[in-house]
Amino acid sequence: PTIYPPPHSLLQYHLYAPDPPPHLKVPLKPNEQTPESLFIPNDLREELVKRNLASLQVFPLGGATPTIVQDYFGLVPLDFNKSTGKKDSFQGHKNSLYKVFSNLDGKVYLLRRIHAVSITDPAQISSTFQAWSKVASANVVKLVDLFLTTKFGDSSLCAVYDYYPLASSLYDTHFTCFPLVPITQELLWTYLVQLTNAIRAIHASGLAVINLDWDKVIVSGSPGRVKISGCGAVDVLRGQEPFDLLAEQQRDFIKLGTLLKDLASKMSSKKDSSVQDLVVDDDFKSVLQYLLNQDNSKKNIQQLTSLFQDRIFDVINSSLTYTEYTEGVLSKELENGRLFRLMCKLNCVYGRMESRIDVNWSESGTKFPITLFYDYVFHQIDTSGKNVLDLTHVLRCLNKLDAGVSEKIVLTTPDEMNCIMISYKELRDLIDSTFRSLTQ
Amino acid sequence: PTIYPPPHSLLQYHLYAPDPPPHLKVPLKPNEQTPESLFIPNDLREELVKRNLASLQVFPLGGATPTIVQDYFGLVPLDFNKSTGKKDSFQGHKNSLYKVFSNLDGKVYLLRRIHAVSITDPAQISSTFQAWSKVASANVVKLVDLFLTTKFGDSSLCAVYDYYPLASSLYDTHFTCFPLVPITQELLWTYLVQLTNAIRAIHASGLAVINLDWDKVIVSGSPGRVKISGCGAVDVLRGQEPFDLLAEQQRDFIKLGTLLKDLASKMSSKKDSSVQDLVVDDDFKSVLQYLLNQDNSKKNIQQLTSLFQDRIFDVINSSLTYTEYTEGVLSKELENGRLFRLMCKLNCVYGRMESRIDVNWSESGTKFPITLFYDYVFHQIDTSGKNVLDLTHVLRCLNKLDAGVSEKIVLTTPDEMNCIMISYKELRDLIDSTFRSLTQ
Amino acid sequence: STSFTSTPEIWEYPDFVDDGDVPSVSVDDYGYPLSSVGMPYYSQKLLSAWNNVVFRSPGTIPMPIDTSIQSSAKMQVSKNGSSPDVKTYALMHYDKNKFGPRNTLQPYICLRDVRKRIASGTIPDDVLRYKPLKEGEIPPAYGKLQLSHGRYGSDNFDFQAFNKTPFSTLDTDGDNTYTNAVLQLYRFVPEVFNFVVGCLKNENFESNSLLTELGYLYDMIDRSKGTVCRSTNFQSSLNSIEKAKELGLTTTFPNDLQMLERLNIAKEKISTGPERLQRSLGQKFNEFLLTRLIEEEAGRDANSMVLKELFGFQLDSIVRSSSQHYEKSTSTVLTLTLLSPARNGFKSVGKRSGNQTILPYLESSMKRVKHINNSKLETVGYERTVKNLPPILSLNILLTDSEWNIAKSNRNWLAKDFYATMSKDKALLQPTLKDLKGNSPIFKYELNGYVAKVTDNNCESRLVTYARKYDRASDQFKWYMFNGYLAIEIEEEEALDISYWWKTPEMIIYCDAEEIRKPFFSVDTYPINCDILYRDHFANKLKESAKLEYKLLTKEEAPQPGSLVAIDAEFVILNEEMSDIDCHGVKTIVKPKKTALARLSAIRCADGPLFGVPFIDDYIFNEGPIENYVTKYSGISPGDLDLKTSSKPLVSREVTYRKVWLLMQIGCVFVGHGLSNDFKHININVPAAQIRDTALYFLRGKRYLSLRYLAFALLDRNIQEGNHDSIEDAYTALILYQKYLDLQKNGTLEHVLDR
Repeated sequence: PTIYPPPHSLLQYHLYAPDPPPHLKVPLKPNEQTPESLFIPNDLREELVKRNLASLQVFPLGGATPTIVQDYFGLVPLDFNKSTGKKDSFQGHKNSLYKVFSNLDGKVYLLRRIHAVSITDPAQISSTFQAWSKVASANVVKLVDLFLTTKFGDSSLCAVYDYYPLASSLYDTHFTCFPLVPITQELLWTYLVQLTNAIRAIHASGLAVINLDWDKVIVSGSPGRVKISGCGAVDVLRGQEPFDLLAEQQRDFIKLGTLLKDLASKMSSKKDSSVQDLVVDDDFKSVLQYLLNQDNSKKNIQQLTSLFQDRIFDVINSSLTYTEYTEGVLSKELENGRLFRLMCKLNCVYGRMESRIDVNWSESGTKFPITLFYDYVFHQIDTSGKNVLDLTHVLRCLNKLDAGVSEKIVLTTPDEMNCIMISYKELRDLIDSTFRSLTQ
Repeated sequence: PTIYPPPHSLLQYHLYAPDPPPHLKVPLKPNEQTPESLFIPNDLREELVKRNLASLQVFPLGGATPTIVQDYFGLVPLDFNKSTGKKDSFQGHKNSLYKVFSNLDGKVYLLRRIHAVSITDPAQISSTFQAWSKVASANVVKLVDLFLTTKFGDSSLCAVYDYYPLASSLYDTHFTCFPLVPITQELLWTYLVQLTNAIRAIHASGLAVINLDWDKVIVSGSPGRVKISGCGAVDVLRGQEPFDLLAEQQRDFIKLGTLLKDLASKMSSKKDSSVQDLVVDDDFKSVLQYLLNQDNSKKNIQQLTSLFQDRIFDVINSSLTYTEYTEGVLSKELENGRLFRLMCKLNCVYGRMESRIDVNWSESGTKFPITLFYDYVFHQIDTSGKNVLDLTHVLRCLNKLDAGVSEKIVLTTPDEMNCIMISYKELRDLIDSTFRSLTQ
Repeated sequence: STSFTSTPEIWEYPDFVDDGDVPSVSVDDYGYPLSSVGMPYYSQKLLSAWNNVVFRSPGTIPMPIDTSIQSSAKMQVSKNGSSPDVKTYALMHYDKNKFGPRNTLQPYICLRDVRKRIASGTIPDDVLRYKPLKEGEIPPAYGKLQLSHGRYGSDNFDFQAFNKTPFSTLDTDGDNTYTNAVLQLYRFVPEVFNFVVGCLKNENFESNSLLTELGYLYDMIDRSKGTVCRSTNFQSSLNSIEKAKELGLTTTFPNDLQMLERLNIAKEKISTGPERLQRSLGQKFNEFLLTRLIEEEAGRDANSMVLKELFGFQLDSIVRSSSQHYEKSTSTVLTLTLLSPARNGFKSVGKRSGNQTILPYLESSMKRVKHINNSKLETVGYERTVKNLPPILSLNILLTDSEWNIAKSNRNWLAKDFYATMSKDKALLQPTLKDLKGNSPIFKYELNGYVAKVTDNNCESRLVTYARKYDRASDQFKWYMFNGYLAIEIEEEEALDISYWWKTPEMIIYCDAEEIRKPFFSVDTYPINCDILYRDHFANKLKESAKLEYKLLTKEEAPQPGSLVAIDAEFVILNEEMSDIDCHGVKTIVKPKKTALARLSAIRCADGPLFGVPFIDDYIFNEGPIENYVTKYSGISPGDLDLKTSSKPLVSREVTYRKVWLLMQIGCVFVGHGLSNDFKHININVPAAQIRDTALYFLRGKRYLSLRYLAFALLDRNIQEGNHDSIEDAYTALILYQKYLDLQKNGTLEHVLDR
C-alpha cells in the first residue's frame, strides 16, 4: 500500500479484547483464571501493535522528500525531536529524522540527515563509521550506515541507526508525551547504570559521546530501558579540527551528571536546586557530586561504578526478571499459534460432509475418536448440565495433544453407554495421518 | 450499492512489521534472508515446544508414588540429578525430585523430597519457610512451599520450588547432557556475576546458601542464565543445633570459588591444576584467589564485586539484548491469541451432538449458515478437486469474520444445488448470538 | 411473458474482493506468522473478544482412569485389516453412575480447604447417612474417615458420634488397619467367636499367638458394648510373625488400601497382566488368619479340630493329560476362591449371564475344570472338586472388573440364603429347597456377612464389613455395617445391594442356618484359670542381684469382685508419632506414637499389714527396636527390657496382660492416676465402674493435674524426684484416692480444690 494506515481509520484498541471494567476485577483465587490472563497482556500487546504500526507507517510521497536515498526508500519524516529544537547539537546544522526501509535487508531503520554540510575528505566519513559501527552496547543505538548524499538537494550527511519504533527521548518521556512517566529514584538509578554502561563501551572504543543530553537518550522499552542515540555524526562534522579525546571523555562525565541532576531536580517543584537539595538518597547525591566535580579530571568508569555497585545488581535483577517475563508471554503466544494451526487441522478433518456417510467415521470406525475428542474439547458441560467453554480446558487438552503426551483420556459416546480410551499421542497421530491422507 | 473494493475489508491492520534491527544473529549476507531470521528462530520455537512437553508429561499411576501429596498431584519422578548421586547434600538423607501440579493454581512446580527425616517441631518448618520464601532474586529458584508429609510411606520433608522445564544442572549442562555446552571464559564471568547476585540476596536475608555446588545450580535459559536451586530444605534438617550463620556465609564464598575453579579447570585437559595454571584471564584468577582464600574470614559482596565490576555490565548487556530479541519475536506473534479465541467460539457452536437432531441446524434452519461457513473455511478443495487447507484463506476468512465486515460471500450447500448469500457481519452476529445462547 | 419477470429486481452480487495477491501457505509452515494476514478495519467489538468469565478448572485433580476400563482396553485395541497402521479403538462399557455425564468439567476441589475442614474436627451432620442422595454418590458413611487423633491425640475424639449400635468398633490409627474389617467379620460368626473367646479360659503364654490375641480382642469388643476398641496387641503379634511379613500382610503405613496393595505389588515385582487375577491384601489375610488359627489350635491340642471342621473344604485335585497321565491328590483348604463360571470351565448354556446369582459362581468353583493346551498335541485337564459342605463357607471372591460389571447388574446377585447338597461328589446349590432332589442331606446356608472394598473417585479404597446378627429377643436378624470406627444398622435390602459402582465384595461368609442362630457365649461362662496371679513366670533366668520389689498374692488373698487394686504402668516408645506439618507450622498427627508396655505394678489396697505392698511388678521384655525409652517418665533405661542384659526380672507381655485381664475379669476396681491412658496403651478396655482415676477426681476446670503436684499439694510428699517409678506412683495414687474419699466425706473437697 502506498499509504498506511489508511487515512480514514484509526485502530480501535478498546474493541480488540477489552479488559474487564475495573470494578469487575474481583480478587481471584489462585486457581481461577480470566480469559485475559491466558493471553498476552493487553498493554504489552497494544504497545507492540503500535510499534508494528509505527514501523509500517507510510506517508504519501510529495514535497522535497526523495524516493530513494542511497540504499534506503520509503522515507517517513519523524518529528519527535522537533519541539526541543536545540540546533547546536550538530554544530549549528539543521537536522531531520526519517524512518526508512533498507533495500539491503528490508528492515526499518532511522536516518538522521544533517543538512548542508561541507565534507570533502572521504576518510572523515569512513574512519568515523569504522569506529562507531564497532561500538556494541545494549545502551547505545547502533550506527549502521554513514554517507554523504546529494539526493536531498544539498550536501547532506546521513547517519543510519537501528530503529526503535515508538521510542521517545528521555525528555519527551518524562515531560511531553502523554501519559507522562514520573521520575523516581529507582528510574534514576537504572538510568545511571545503563548510561554508565553506554559510556563505558564508547570510551573503551576510544570515542566520546559528545552529544549527551536528555534529547539524545531514548527510552526504548520497559522497564526503563534507555539508549544513547545519534552518535557518530558529530564526529564527522568535527573534521580535522584538533581534538582532545580525553577532555571530551571527561566532559561526558559532567554531561551525564548534568543530565541526571536535571532529571532529579524535576522530582520536586523547586527550581535550580543544588545537589544537596535534591530529593534523592545520599548515595545518588555522592554519585552526582563525583560526576559534576569540575576539579577532578581523572574520572573513570571504575571509580564511578564503585559508587553504586549494589544498584547494578538491582538492574541485573529487574532485567533478568523482565527477560523471563517476556519469554513467558512469548511462549504463551507461540503456543497459541501452534494451537491455532492444530485447530485448523482438526477442523479440516472434522465435520466434512463426506464423513457423514463414511463408515470410518461411524462408531466402529477408525476416525471415531476424532469426533469424540472434538466433543470432549469444545462441547463440555458443567456439573449442573450447563454448556460451558472453559478456555483453560481447551488449552490443556490441545497442548497435550500437540505435545503428544502419553496421558490417556476416556472419550464417551453421545449415548453415554460406551467409551474409548486413547492417549493424546495416539490421537495426535490419528489426526495427523488423517489430515495428511486428506490433503494428499 | 457496492463499492469495489469495499474499503473497510482491506486486511491491513495488525500486520507483523519487519524485524526490528537489533542484530542478535547476523544472517549470511544482508540480503540473504532465511526464514529463520525473518520469523521466530526455529530453535527458540523448538525449545518452547520441548518445555511444553516436559511440563505436561504425566506418569502412569502405579509404583510407590502417591497420587496426591499435600496440595500437589500428578507426580512425575525426575532423575536428572541421579547421576551425580551426592548423598551428603542433605545430611545423608536420600532425596528425590518430582514434577508436580498444584491443586491451588494448576501450575507446574518442582518438589524435592528428603526421605525419612525426623522432625517434630512445627516451628522448624514454618520459620525456615518464612525466611526463604522472602528471598527474591532472579538467580535464586523461589521456594513456594515446605511441608512434612507421611504420604510417601515415611516422614518426608518436601520443598516445592518454581519449575523450570528442561532446566538442567550446571554439571549436566557442561558434562553430561548432549550437546555439551563448552565452558568459556565469558560463561564463567556471567556465572560469577549471577551467582554473586544470588548470594547477595541470600546473605542480605540473613541466610546462607549452604548447598552450593554444580548440581544445585541450574541453567534455566539462554544466554547462560543460572539460578541456585534447592535452598531451604537443609535449613530444616539442621534443626535446633547451634548454627553459626557468619561462618556458613563465609563458607559460601569458598564454595562459590570451588565451583568456579572446578568449572574453569575443565577448560583444559590438565587435572588438579592450581588457580595459576587455569586457562582463564588474570582478573578471573584474582577473583578465584579472593574467594578461595581460607585465611580471609571477612569476605563480603562489596569487596568481591569490586574485583569484577566491568563484567557486570556484560551481563546487563546480554540480558537487555535478549529481552529486546524476545520482544521483537513477540511482536510477530500478536494475533495468535485472538485467532485461538475466535476458533474456540466457532468450534464451541459447531458440530454439537444435539445440533444433529435440531431443526435449526438443518438446511432450512437458522443455524445452517454456520455449518456452511465452517465448510467454506476449512474444507476447501482446489481446482483439481484436491482437498487443501490454505492457511491464508483461513486467516482471511477468520479475520473478516472477527471484525464483521460487510463483505458478502456465497455459501453453497453440500449437494451444490443451492446457496446462501450472507455477509461476514451477519455471520458474526449469528455465531455470536448462538454462542451466547448456548453458554448462558 | 416467457422467462423475464415484469418487475425489475435488484440483483445482489457477492462482493468482489481484492485481498492482494496472497500466496497460499501450508498450515504446517511455522515460519509464517499468523499476523501476516492483517485485520480489516473494525468499529465494533471483535467476535474473538471474550466475556467476563472466570475459569475455575486450573488445579482440578483429574479423575484417575479406572482399571476396569484400562484392563479391557488393552485386550481390545485391534488392528484394522486394511491398513496395518490404523488402530480401531473398541468401544468399552461406560459406567455413567460412576463417571457422571460425558464431557463434564470436573468441579474444582481445594485440598487446602478440605484439610482445614478436617483439622477443625467438625463432624458433618450426615456422617451416618448410608444411602446415596444422587446417582453415583458415595454416601458419607462409606467415606474416608477423618483422623481420630488430629492435632491433640484421640482422647477428645467423639467416637460416639460415629456409632449408634450396641457393637464396638475398631479404631483406625494402628498398624494393619485393613485387617480390622476381617476381624469384625468373624466376630459375628457365633461358633468362631465362641471358640476363640473360650480359649481364654486356659493359660497360654505362647508368644505371638493370634488365637489368644483374637480371644482378648473379641472379649474386649464384647465387653465394651459399643465403646471404641483397638486391635493393638493383635497387630503387634501379627507384625512379629515372619510368615505374615513374607506375605506382605504387615504394614505400619497409615494410608489407604490401594496404596498398600500397590506397594506390595511393587515389592513383589509381579507383572500383572490385565486379565490376571490377584488376591487382594484382605483376601490373603483372611486365608492366613484361618490357617494360623487352625495351626495354633492343633499346636495346643493335637486332637482339637474345631476350626478345621468349621471351615475345611476337602479338595480332590486331578490332573489328566491326553498321554494317559493321571494324578490325584487330596488337600484341605479353609477359604474357597470364587471365580466366574466361565473361568471354572462352565459354559453358561442358554442362560443369560446377567441374571445369575452367586450360586453358579459358587457351584462351579466347587468343581473347577480347566484345560490347558501344553503343545499342539497334548491337552492337560485340571479338575478340582470340593468333596464336602463345611458349616461355614469362607469365600474369597476373585472376578475381573468386567465380570463384576455383569454381576453387579443383577440386583439379587448376593443370595441371602440357599440350599446345598452333595450329589455324586458334586455340590449342588439351589435357591429353594424344592429344586434339590436326592438322598444326601440337604443344608441350608445363610449369609452371615461380608467384607467389601469401597473405592473412591480418586482410587483410594478401604474395607468395610457387613455383618448379620441374630437377635434373640426379637427373633430377627439385623444387619450392621462397620467402616473403621463407624458403625450403623442398615436394612437388609441395602446390605444385599452390591450394585453400587464403588462397592465390591471381597470376602463372603455363608453359615449353616443352625450355626448362625447359636448364641454368643462370653468367657465368663467358663471356669477360668487364674494361676498366673499366684506364681512367677519369668522369661529370663533371675539374676542373683535381682531384687524383687513385690510379694506374690496368696490364694487366701484372692481378689474378689470389688477388690481395690492400685496400679501404674510405664511405657517405652517404639515409634514416634507420624505427622504432617505444613509451611505455616500447622501439624496434623497422621499416626500416633506406638508404645509398648514396659513395666506394670499393682499394689494391695486391703487394710492390714500388707497394705501398700506390691503384688505385681512386672518388667516386660521387648526384642524389637525401641525408638525412645523416655527414661525420665518411664524410669526404664536402655537394656532394662533386654532378655540377655537386663538385671530386672522380665516377663512376656502375654503374662502381664493376662494378669491385668484376670483382675478386670474378676471384677477388681482399679485405682490409679491417668488410668484411661494406661489401659489404652495396655490395650484393654476396663468398664468405667471398675476405675477410680485420681486424675479425674482432682480436675482443675478441664486441666488434669500431675500426680507429682497433687502429692505435694495434698499429701505434702515429694515424689518423682528422679525418674518415675510405677510402684511409687501406684502407691501415691492409692493414698491420694483415700485422701479424696476423706475430703469427700468431710465435704471439704471443693474447698481443697479451690485452694
